[in-house]
Amino acid sequence: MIENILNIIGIENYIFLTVLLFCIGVFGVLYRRNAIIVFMSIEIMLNAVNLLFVAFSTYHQDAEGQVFVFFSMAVAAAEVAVGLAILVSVFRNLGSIDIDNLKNLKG
Amino acid sequence: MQVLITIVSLGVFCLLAEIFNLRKLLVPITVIGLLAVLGISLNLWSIDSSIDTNYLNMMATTKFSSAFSSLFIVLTIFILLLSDDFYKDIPTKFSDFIAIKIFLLAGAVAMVSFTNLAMFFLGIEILSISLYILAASRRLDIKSNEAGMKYFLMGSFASGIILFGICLVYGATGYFNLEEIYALSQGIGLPTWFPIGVTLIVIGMLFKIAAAPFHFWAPDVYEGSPALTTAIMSTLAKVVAMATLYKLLSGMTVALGYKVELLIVIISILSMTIGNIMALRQKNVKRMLAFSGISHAGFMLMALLTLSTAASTLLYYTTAYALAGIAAFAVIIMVTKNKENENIENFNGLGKTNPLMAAVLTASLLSMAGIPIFSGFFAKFMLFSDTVKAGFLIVVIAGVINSIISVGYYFKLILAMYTKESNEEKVSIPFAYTIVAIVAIVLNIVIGIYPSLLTDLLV
Amino acid sequence: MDTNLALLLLLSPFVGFLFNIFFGKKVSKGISGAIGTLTIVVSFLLSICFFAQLNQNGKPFEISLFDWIQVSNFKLDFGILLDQLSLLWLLFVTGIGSLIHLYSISYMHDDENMHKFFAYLNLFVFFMITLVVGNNLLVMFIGWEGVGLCSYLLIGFWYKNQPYNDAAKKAFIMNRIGDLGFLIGMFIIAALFSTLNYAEIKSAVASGDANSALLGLAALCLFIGACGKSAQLPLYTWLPDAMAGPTPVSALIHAATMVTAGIFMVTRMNFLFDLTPDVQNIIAIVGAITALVAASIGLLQNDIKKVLAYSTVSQLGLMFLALGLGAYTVAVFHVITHAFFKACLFLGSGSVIHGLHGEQDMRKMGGLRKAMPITFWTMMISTLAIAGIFPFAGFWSKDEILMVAFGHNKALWIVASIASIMTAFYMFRLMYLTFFREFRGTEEQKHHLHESPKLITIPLVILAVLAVIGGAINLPGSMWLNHFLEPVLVAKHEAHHLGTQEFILMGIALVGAIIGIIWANAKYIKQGFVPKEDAEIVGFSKTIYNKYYVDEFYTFLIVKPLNGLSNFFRTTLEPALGKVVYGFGTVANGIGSQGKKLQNGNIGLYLFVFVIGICAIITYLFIAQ
Amino acid sequence: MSPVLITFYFLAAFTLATAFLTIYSKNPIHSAIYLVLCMASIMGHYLLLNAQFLAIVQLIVYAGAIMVLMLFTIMLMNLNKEDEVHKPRITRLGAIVVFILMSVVLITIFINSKTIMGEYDSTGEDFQSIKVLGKVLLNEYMVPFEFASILLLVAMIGTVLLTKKEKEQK
Amino acid sequence: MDVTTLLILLLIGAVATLVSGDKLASKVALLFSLVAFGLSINLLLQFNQGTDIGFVSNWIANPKVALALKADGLSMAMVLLTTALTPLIILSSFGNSFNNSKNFYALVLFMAFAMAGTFLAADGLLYYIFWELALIPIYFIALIWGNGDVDERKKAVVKFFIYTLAGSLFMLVGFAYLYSKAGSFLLEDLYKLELSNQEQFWIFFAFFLAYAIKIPIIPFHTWQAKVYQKAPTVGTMLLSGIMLKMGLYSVIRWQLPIAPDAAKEYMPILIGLSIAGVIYGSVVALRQKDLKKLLAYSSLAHVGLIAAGCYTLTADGLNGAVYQMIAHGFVIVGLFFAAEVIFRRFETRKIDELGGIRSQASGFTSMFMILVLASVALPGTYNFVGEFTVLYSLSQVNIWFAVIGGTTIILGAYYMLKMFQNVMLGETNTKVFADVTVSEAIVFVAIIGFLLFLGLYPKPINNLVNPAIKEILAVINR
Repeated sequence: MIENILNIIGIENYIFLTVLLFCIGVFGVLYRRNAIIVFMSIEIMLNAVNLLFVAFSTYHQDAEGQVFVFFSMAVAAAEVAVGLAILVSVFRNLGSIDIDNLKNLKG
Repeated sequence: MQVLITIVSLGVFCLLAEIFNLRKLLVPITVIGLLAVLGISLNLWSIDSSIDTNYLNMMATTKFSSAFSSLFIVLTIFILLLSDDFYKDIPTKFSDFIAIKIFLLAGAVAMVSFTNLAMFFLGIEILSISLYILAASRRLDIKSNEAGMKYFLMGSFASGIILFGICLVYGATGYFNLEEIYALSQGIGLPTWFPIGVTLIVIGMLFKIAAAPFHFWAPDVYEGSPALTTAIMSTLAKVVAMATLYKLLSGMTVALGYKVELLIVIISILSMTIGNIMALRQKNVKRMLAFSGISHAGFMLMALLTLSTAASTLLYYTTAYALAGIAAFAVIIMVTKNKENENIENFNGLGKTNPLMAAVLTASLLSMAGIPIFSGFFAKFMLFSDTVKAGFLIVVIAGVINSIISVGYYFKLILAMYTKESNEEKVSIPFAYTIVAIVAIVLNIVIGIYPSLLTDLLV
Repeated sequence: MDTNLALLLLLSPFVGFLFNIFFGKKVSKGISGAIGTLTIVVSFLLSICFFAQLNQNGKPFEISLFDWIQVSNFKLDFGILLDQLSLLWLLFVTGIGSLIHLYSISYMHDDENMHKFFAYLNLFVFFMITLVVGNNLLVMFIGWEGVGLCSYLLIGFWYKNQPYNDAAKKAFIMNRIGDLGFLIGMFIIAALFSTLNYAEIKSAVASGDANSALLGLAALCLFIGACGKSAQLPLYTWLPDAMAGPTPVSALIHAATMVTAGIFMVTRMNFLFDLTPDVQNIIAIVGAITALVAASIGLLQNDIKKVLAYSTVSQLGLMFLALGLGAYTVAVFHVITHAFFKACLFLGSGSVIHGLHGEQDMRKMGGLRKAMPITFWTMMISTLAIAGIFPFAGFWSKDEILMVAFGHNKALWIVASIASIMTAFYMFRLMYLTFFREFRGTEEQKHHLHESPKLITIPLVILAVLAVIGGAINLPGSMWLNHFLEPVLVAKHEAHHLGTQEFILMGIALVGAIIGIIWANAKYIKQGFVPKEDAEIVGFSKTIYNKYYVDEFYTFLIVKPLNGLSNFFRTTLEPALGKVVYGFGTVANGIGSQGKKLQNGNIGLYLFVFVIGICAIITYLFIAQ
Repeated sequence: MSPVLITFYFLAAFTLATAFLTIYSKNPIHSAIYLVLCMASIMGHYLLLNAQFLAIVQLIVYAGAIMVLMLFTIMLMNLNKEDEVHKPRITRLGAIVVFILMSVVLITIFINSKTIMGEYDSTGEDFQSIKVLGKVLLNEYMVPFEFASILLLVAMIGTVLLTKKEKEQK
Repeated sequence: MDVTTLLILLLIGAVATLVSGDKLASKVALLFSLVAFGLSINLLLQFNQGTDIGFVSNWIANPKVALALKADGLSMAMVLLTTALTPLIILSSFGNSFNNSKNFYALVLFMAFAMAGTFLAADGLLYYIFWELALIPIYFIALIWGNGDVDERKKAVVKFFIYTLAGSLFMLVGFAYLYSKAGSFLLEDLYKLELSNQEQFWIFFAFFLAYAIKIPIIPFHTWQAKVYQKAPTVGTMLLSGIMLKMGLYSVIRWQLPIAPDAAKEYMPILIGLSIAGVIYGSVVALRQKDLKKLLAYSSLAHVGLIAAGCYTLTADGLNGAVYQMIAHGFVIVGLFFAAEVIFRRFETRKIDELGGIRSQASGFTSMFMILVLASVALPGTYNFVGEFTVLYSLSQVNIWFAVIGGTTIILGAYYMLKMFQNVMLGETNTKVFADVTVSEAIVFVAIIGFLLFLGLYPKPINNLVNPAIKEILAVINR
């Protein structure tokens, strides 16, 4: 019988890791103005959550968490595809992907 | 589930139709299809709250889900009817647009009938991604691009938050199934992760319904998106998100704590106030309606204060709001079709050049403002009444004050229509716009006169 | 039958009014005037009938026509009461009314709106009858306000002249001040006794359990009403201005009938006033002061009608003096005699004005005695009457008042006597300036001087005759009036025994009058004094000539502040209040404008707020306790 | 300290560092590469947790698909320069503050939340082999699985829609 | 037959007018309003015979709202006021021509429908709906067919709408609260409620806001003058003649019986405020330069007095208030019509620019004069009956209220006569003023005839109103 790995690492460690990673993602979203980096930051956030899903899956000894990660990845892929499509059309029109330049709509 | 399958197959049919060059017949066929779906949905009425085991605990047909699904279907039918003319100048992409809208509906239906958070998450993502696409769909228009970009960035950020929330809920309970979660939430000993998770999901949903302080995206996106997309966002998407939020909260918690209620009160008041006050100074009608939508989100949030009993009130409010919104947007799209922007000046003299459309727009604005006999009045009143009963007088007073403010900007538009001189010729209106506008507003008035049509459904 | 007759008596003038207002324009002026006059004559004849009937059986005639106003604690019907007091009034109102109507046919013949004149005049008589015959205070109030309305209409009859309209308006408004008093008085009475019917109030008062303070207040309020209608201090200023109306109007309304309504009311409510001695004192004092003040103003007026107007005010003051002293019959007596001679004087002055084509300034008259003998003689008789020369009517009535005053309070007597002397003076001043010495008007006027037509002189003669013999109704010996009025009065007024004191007082009064006359004679005949031009008047005379600046005082004290307040409200407060309301909108809009800056289109900011929001919510929910 | 724990800490440090560098690098290409490393380290975590299937999928989907797509886009737009203007200092400061704030808040609540310390259950059942996952995915989660295909379909249509040129009608 | 027939008829009338086309619209509207008037007379006869002409039916199950229409004497009186004035108002507009007249007259009839509904509703929410519904037509009537500068008009009308809506929304909250207590909106259920003092205060206050703005009581009146001035005369008549009475009626029907203790407690303040309105309105009217504005302020003064009567909580006060409502409804319509008649001929409402009309139009002058006199409550007109009763009730509360309130008869006379003098009298005007036309004369004569008849014989109204007031008083003093 395999010992639950969480007995060694501890679920809280995963949580802290996830939180930090998530926060780094958030930080990236706020910090950078290059849209593609912002996308990457969002990917980091999603990955962080995915990691936690797996950790929880182990914690509960339950497969559903991992299945969910699967969906989450699908979503991430779809988002990136659409996001990049939007990005490309923005780039075509604006010649830049600096999100701070997107200020036509305001007020 | 049948509903979902039928909708999805309808969407796939749209994609195929392109191949067979059925573009002309596309809208009629899909509309007929959706009417059929509506029939199915209504037919499923009798099946209540019995989880559809055939579908593996993923979806359940309840009165709640059927009612809201039917509403979404009706709204989509309206949107589709408007699409025919709206996308006239880009025929090659026509079927894609229709398909996306139908898939969007599928996502919406999933969101109100899920029993598993996976379905919820996928549903909301389908809805969101469809909207990102639609928002950015006018690819040469820089505003549309910007709107799409903004919506996408913030939307996926919110998705991340929701996902985190789901994860924490899972971590606390070990289930994605709503029933199980609900059962567990009644007991004690759940880790704090659970409320944190629920909170994060709720925050994500608050973003979707554009409640303050998560509302900033809405005006920009509404303004930049093509008008029809704005119509979808402000009616369908908002209603879906609100219904889902209600379902989530009522499905995952037994009772809200005092603190949470206070929080809802604050957010509700904040949304109403910000929405209305900001709307006062807007020149762009879409933007104005975006802020108006924010304030309506605030109103709808009141329903969460009477979580256990508010389903029918919420249904009524969302229906009233969405129908009025559709009617208004039908007119707005028609008026601003060949204009550069949607500024209020474009509506000058509409009362003379096109009294019927002006009347419809007026009626829908009055409904949103909550003037009786339009259903908006009953919607607000029921909310107020329930909320007063629950003892949250302060929200109601804030709501009343906000209703007053809201009249200020709704009437700006009405004034423009009736007191300003038009500077252009009378233009012929495509039949579809007239039909949609009139049917929507008539439905609005009908449920205003017979509120029992809706209010008794979910008791 | 009596009911129908009573209704006919009441409505006959009204029929005249309706005829003249609707058809007056279509028929000739003569017919219009004739109908107007006839309807009054009918009323007069009916009044005589009723009078005779009353004399026969001594029973007042009272009927209720229909229910009228109903409030919680009582119900009022529209009722008619024909008793001694009302019939007395009816007789002289309709009698003099008929004469004046007759007179007007000729006097107003040149006016294009003669039918309206008659219509208004008829309406006036109708309301006056209503005032008199009502069986409760509220019906009296209808008449009360109605005659005020007619007064308004008739003063402003020549509506193209705005000062005349101002005078009309002033009359109406000042009357309304009094009317408010009347109303309040009624309210108190109604609250106290749950009725406004005279008979019922009388019996309720007699039972004597009413709060005397409230009763006093009610009496005082009623008296304020009387002040307004009967032109007593401080509400008298409208009456001189009311002379803007055609002269027959001045004669009928502003001398003989309407202005005596206050006396009628007080007499009607004598049982009330008897219980409130304080109010009676006030009435007496007000009356005396009014008599003196008005008389003193009359001394220096140059407008022939103004002199008469002040004389009227002064005489009314004397009547109130009598009322205040509880001598109701005396007051009534003076009302009647005064009606005769004052109507005659006004009509005479009208005749003069008619003869001079509208000239009213006595400085431009003189020497008319020869040109207008009938007018002169009738006016002379009336002047003698008003001056209180034996044996004319005025002597008897005025003497009674002086005697009563003497009996109660010497000071009042002195004041009244001085007023009488002044009366004699200014009346003779009027006569001298108008009829004696040479004519001072233009040549053209002089050329056209003529005696007035018959229709004018006949009423003059009749009235003059009455002015001579009118005193007979209450000669100290017979005291017919006293006996006649006994049933309506509660406190019996003791008839004077003609003793030494009385004869001495009579003598003093007579001497006083003669002094006045001699004084006038000395000044205007002997010295040939003609009043100066307005600008040349200086000193105290100027103050008197300008009526003690009372009008200016009122303007300064009430009208100006009111207008100022109105302007302040209109131009400052209203917009300010409006701004407060708009203020909410402005503030909201202002916040909206500021908010627009926050919504600056920057995704970074939006996300920033988003994250802050999340942190805040989580902190609030899970960290903050 | 057990090797597992050491591995975990190492991996965690590596993950955080690469994530941070992803954001911090000025050159988008560098960012992308750091991100790939970050993904890889997360794959390491999955392996550590014995989630073999996910580890593979992670590698294929993220490192293989998503990152390639991104890199492709970066190249397409010729963004491999360090030409990005920094946000205003106040914004960056704000971002840092928010970062710290959020981390502190979240960590605080998770410290506060009573996690189950000590023994974790181990049923011993196989719950995460590909076989089991496949069963769960295609039995219980069949509907979401199919639904995910709709999601991808939508994304596909959308991408086409957004990038395809319209034929000029005028 | 019950009262629904009347409401339906008015509604059908509105629709029929809408479809009848611009040419026929006015006639169709007049026809329907006359039929409605006849019908209401018929209803009155039935009512007097003791037939129950009320109507109750369920409408909405949740919240429990009933289509309850109650017809007691008070309601009948107000409905009669509405149906009697509507034809007159429509007839009065025959001298004007409106663009899109079908819409215009349809709105007028619709408004009559809503107002009649307000007077009849015996269910709180139904009442509220009618109350709000009445607001919409007048908004458009004033906005679209009004006169004067568009921007200013817009400002005034929007302010009016928002302001009145603001007030009534608080009333709605009040109703929501009452509903949560009573579980029903039915009048009788609300009457049965035992509310604590504090609750009563809040309810009273919420209702007060709605009514004070509608009536209006100072300082909530700021919308009034401008709207009266800017609205077309028909709109002004509807507003001043009937719509203001909605507020006063509601005080009697809803506010006082539901929160009687609060009404009793704050009686001096309420009466004081109302009477302050009397003085204030009168004083402001003194120096008004615009004829319609002057009438607006006179209306402010008069309704102040009526409101004071209502708040005395005495039978006399309430009865008098109803009498005065009816009287004021007629007289103010007449006066505004007179202003309109002048405007039709001289194209101005500036008092300074008028004058000298009397010599040209004696018929008009007489009628105007009578209306002015009625407005200053000359005995013999119905206004006197009302004013007398109200002032009497005030004197029962406190004699000083009667004295101060009574100054209206002085100030009223002052500004009305001044206005009359400046408008009608003086040297003959250089411009030609044709005397009234037949349709104009009909309106005037009807109004005057009504006022004079009731002034001398007010019994029919007394008999109609008094029992209803008695019932309401019984509820107030429960």
